[in-house]
Amino acid sequence: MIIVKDLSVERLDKKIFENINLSLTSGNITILKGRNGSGKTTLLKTILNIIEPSSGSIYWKGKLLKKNLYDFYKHVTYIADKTSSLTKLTVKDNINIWNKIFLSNINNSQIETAIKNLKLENYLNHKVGILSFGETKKLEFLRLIIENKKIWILDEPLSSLDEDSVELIKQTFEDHVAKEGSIIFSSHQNPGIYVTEEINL
Amino acid sequence: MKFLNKIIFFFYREYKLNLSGVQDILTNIIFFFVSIFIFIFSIGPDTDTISLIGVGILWTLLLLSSTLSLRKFYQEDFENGNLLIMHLNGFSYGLIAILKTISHFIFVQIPFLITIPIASILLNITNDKAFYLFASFSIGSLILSCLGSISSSMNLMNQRNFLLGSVIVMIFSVPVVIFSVGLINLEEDFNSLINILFGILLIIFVINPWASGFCLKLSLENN
Amino acid sequence: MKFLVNPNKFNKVSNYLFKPVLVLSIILFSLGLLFSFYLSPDDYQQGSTVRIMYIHVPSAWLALLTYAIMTIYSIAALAFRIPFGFIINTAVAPIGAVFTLVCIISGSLWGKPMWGTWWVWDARLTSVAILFIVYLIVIFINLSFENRVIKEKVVAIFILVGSVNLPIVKFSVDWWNTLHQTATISKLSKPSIDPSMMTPLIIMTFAFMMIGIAIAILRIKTEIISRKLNLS
Amino acid sequence: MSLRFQRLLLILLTLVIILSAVLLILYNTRENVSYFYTPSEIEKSEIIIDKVMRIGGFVENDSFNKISSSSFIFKITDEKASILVTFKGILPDLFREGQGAVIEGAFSDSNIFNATNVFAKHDENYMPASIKEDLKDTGYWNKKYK
Repeated sequence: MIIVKDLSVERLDKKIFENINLSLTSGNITILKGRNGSGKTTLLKTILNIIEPSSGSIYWKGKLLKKNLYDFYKHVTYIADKTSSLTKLTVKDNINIWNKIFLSNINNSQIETAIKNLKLENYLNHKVGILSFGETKKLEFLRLIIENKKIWILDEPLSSLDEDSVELIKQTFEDHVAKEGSIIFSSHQNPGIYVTEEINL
Repeated sequence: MKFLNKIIFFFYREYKLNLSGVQDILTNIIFFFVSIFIFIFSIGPDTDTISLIGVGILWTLLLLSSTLSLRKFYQEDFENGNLLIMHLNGFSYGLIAILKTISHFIFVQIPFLITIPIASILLNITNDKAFYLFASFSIGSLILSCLGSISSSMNLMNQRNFLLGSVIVMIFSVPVVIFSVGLINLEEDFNSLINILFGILLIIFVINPWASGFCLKLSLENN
Repeated sequence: MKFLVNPNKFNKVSNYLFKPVLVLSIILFSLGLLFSFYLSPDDYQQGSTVRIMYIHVPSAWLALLTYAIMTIYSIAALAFRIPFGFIINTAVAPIGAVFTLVCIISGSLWGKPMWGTWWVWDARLTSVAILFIVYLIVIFINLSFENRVIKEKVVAIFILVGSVNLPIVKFSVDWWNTLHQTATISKLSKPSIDPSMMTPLIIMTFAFMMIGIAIAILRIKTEIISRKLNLS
Repeated sequence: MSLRFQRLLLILLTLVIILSAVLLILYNTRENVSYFYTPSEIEKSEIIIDKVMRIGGFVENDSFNKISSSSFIFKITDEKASILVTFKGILPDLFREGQGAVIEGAFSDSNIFNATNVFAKHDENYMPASIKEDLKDTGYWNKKYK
């Protein structure tokens, strides 16, 4: 579905990466590997059309991504390396807001099982601000499930998670791929997750 | 229909956010009132002088106190990545700017509007003048929200000198203040002055999504 | 005319241009001072004070012209992706600010004896004061961002938003009643100034323009070099 | 509708709104944003005593009288109406009969304006002093150059 051709990005006349080729079809998991500062986040943001590439092009369903942007956005979720949940509100409020603003077509029981799976049910009435970093990270994954989109673009999803949670994420990935979804994620370590394509930056 | 729902839930989100941070808004209003007290005490007990310059004081203080909350305008949503997520969910940058401006107007400026009657009693402003002040500030505050949107989106990536944002708002609000205070002092030309304010509002309201949208895009791109 | 949009061409052309412009500006400026102080007559009403006009009017024109140039280059830079526009914006903003300051100071020096006051808040004077502050904000934005890419674009957007002030400055005296007199020289009508006073005015305008260009060339070249070295 | 077309439409809409707003503003500011009012405007409207305002016009010929060294009485006119003005203080250099002036003050009763400040308003004409003498001598001195 997504095809990236000869993508290069320059910022402040400094080359960040050059001639990246990648293609993502349904049921694929692609991993981006590289050191800190090798441009993993930049590449993900370029695929999302947030950053403009200096050369190269990205296609979505055979058309140029730029001309088909809002259709693309209907199918994509992005998780940044920071938490997007609102720290002043409770976990419940956050879930509620996501559920409404993303016009999610997921029903309540599905959300509840997801909450249980992520072991967040004890924190529902806590403010997000007092949760630990790992827990807010898990909350981010809840957003992923609520948004219920086909393509997941994840920036460092596995950092600062314990082994149980990583196991859980692996399970979530496999479920998603089984449902013809596709995933791109970046990681600076070896995650031990089955991937179909590996790109080294 | 789906689109409308999204917008309604955007405001629901803003409402929740502002409710949880209601002490910030109240602090703004307390700042406003405390500065009124200070003005009254620094001028002295002469009520005639106070009522003569009261309108000017009120406008200045309204302007200053509403620029206090500029820092919150986009900064939080920008830093925790919510702007980006909203954009990825089909809100174009310009639309985000418009919605944020309206929500700033509702949740930050309208509390000030409500307090104007009380403030005008404190400053010995006559009833009809207070009415004109109310009318002028209800348009003027929407203009201030638009200006605030532009200047705070410009200064998203400016870590060094955030006061610049307030200066930008204040220099462009000079004509707004001129016409608003004119409106309060020249009661007979009410219609034409309201029209002028309305014209300024129209211009800034249509420039806002372009300018703020561009700056939001720019900041997200370089974050 | 490619040197107006291409930094490399600009460098080459300005190498040829700089010395003639400098010499010309010195000649014109001394000629202009000579004319305005010795070879032009006293005004029938203002007497000797009219000579302030030979500083005031050119600097006012050039303050507006500089902002207009910045506006045009901002549009070019944002809409047509000509990065040279950003270089120009950064380089000429202080020049415009200085011209505006000279205009304001000389104006109030003239205003005290003639009008009877240093400063009034009429439409023309207020809008020029705003123009000066807008120039200052442009300079401050240039100083306070760390990321160059975002800085230059924010500056360009701000210049475009601030350009609404430009027609207000120019036409304020025609649209509204102001203490400031209306324009003496406009294209549509015969100028209401005597040729013997017009000459020093024109010479001074060109002298100011040449000084401005000479400084601008230096500043633009510095800006180009510092960008090449990634200093800013 | 493609994105590009939508964008173009939005730009056009923006420009139309801006244009109409500018026209709205200009139409309404024509009378309002005045640094001063002319005597005929004041004559038409109601005179409010003790309200501070500014009046601009010409000093009427043969109306200037010196009461004492720092107290003056004169008339401000725009050739349709004129207003009697009293002033205590120092007059600017350019102030003379037939010359434009802006005065600041308030009406002390319905026909006497008490000025607190007097500004001379200069017109856009510049002319050497010698030429004015020539013009006066030959009789070509017309009112346009007042």
